[in-house]
Amino acid sequence: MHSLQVPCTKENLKEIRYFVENALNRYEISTDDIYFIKLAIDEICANLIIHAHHCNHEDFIEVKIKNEGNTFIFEIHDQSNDNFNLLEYKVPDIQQIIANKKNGNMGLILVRKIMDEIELERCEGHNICRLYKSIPQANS
Amino acid sequence: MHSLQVPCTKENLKEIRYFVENALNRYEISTDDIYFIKLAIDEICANLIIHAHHCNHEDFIEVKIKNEGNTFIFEIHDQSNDNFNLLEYKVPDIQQIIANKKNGNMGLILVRKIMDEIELERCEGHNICRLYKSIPQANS
Amino acid sequence: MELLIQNEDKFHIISIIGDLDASSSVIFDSALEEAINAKAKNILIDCSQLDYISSPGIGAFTSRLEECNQNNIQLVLYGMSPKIENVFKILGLDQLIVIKKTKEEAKIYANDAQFTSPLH
Amino acid sequence: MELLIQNEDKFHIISIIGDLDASSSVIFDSALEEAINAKAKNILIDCSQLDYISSPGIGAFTSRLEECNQNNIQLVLYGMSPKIENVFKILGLDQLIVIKKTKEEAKIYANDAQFTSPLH
Ligand SMILES: Nc1ncnc2c1ncn2[C@@H]1O[C@H](COP(=O)(O)OP(=O)(O)O)[C@@H](O)[C@H]1O
Ligand SMILES: Nc1ncnc2c1ncn2[C@@H]1O[C@H](COP(=O)(O)OP(=O)(O)O)[C@@H](O)[C@H]1O
Repeated sequence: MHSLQVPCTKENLKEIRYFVENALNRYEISTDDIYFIKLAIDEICANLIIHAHHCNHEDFIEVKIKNEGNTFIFEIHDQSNDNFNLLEYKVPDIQQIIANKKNGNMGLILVRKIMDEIELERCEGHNICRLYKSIPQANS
Repeated sequence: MHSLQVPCTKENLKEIRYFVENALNRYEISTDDIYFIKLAIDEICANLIIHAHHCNHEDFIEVKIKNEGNTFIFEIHDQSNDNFNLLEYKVPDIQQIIANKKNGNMGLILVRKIMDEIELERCEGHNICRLYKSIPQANS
Repeated sequence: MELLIQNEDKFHIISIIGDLDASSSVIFDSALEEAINAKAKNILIDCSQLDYISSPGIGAFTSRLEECNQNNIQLVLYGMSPKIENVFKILGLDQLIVIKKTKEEAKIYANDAQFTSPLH
Repeated sequence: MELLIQNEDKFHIISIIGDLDASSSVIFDSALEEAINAKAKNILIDCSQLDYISSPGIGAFTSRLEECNQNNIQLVLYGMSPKIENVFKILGLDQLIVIKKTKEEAKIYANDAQFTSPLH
């Protein structure tokens, strides 16, 4: 299992992406798939850093990467108390976002389109967001 | 605390260096100091990966970075059973290494020169190599 | 990320170098806002050195689409890699944002569009 | 890491691009061995694009110093950044390995050394 823990600052998103890319590089995953996976994890982490931790560098976020056969499991761990429910959140449509003229609301659309499954686990102030992606041709 | 866990392969050394650099970048540490610290950690990790884990990608190595004031503590965790004792090891001198004509034996010379202190901890198959470096001007 | 801002004739060109993510998009966002406020009529975004884009980077464009359309400002992106174009595509934005292959094509498009009355 | 190998007159030049670490030093090591086996008399190592070096990279040089000296092979490193030169310095290797600022200086040194009888 690969794992990375960094403080909740936006500057660490690049490090998270580098970590994900490096972890996936030794599998036979197309660079297009790697790009999309990096993107989905970046979006989830950016949301946690910004909305749940308000960029507090004393808080931490951890990304773990596991694989079971050709299914990759990406876990994002954090310890915030906010009760945003990613699974119940209804993503807006793109025309609505444009009419709205605000920069936002596209991250979770991307996550939903990229990942096969999203799972949330909460346990005593410890939150896990689990993303599943199956890559048929991936071989270590 | 920053931490990174990767499989024991030499290809992951670059990721470890990137991680260390990113973790130190937000402090006021000169790029020269960052280079040397990256180097010392790289040398310890390379030794563990090569000599203790024989590049077995099913084994893992973890790097943790903490700081207490201006002292940085770098912990390298692994789970090998080899009984090499870094602290008792006497480094050879450079003339001897050159006469020897083999590529090796310079890593630990560098670690000793760069780091202020080295500490080993072993506990039920879990090893920690702790490196201390104090950087007077470092401020977060 | 770094930005390179140049004016070629009537074209205001912003080149994005590196990664446009939640951390760097703030700077890009203001550069784009500034160009619009300065009444640039043809804003070309050079994406040939853009390595990565995530939603706040894309949002910088979508949040200003209406304003650009209303003020007859031509906002044209060019030179992006297929990977990055894919991100616009899965959001369906390739139909709403003008994306061209080369700087030349971008300039020709902006020129033509400027002189045909906009539909909006 | 990438290697670029070029011959300029009697100079065999190996340019190292990127990081020379425990992972990549194996390839560099064989490139250096090959140059020696091919009886190159002036081996210049272009370090101007070398971003990082750790002990196995340095060991590629030290392990062949004796052989080079005995066979009157001039091994000259040039163009390295101060950071990388520091690594050679803290090992005391700046006294034992020839390090020059520019390719020109490296060539002049190799040329002169080739025609003065070596001390070893
Ligand atoms: N982890 C989170 N904690 C609290 N709120 C969140 C979280 N993730 C998302 N949100 C809310 O959901 C909205 C949509 O998220 P997203 O689609 O990623 O767009 P963006 O974050 O760019 O606005 C956010 O604006 C925010 O209000
Ligand atoms: N973690 C380790 N486990 C077993 N042996 C080790 C370990 N670290 C170092 N050694 C031994 O100490 C020697 C010196 O290490 P070092 O100075 O780093 O040079 P190198 O590893 O390049 O030979 C190694 O060659 C190896 O025999």
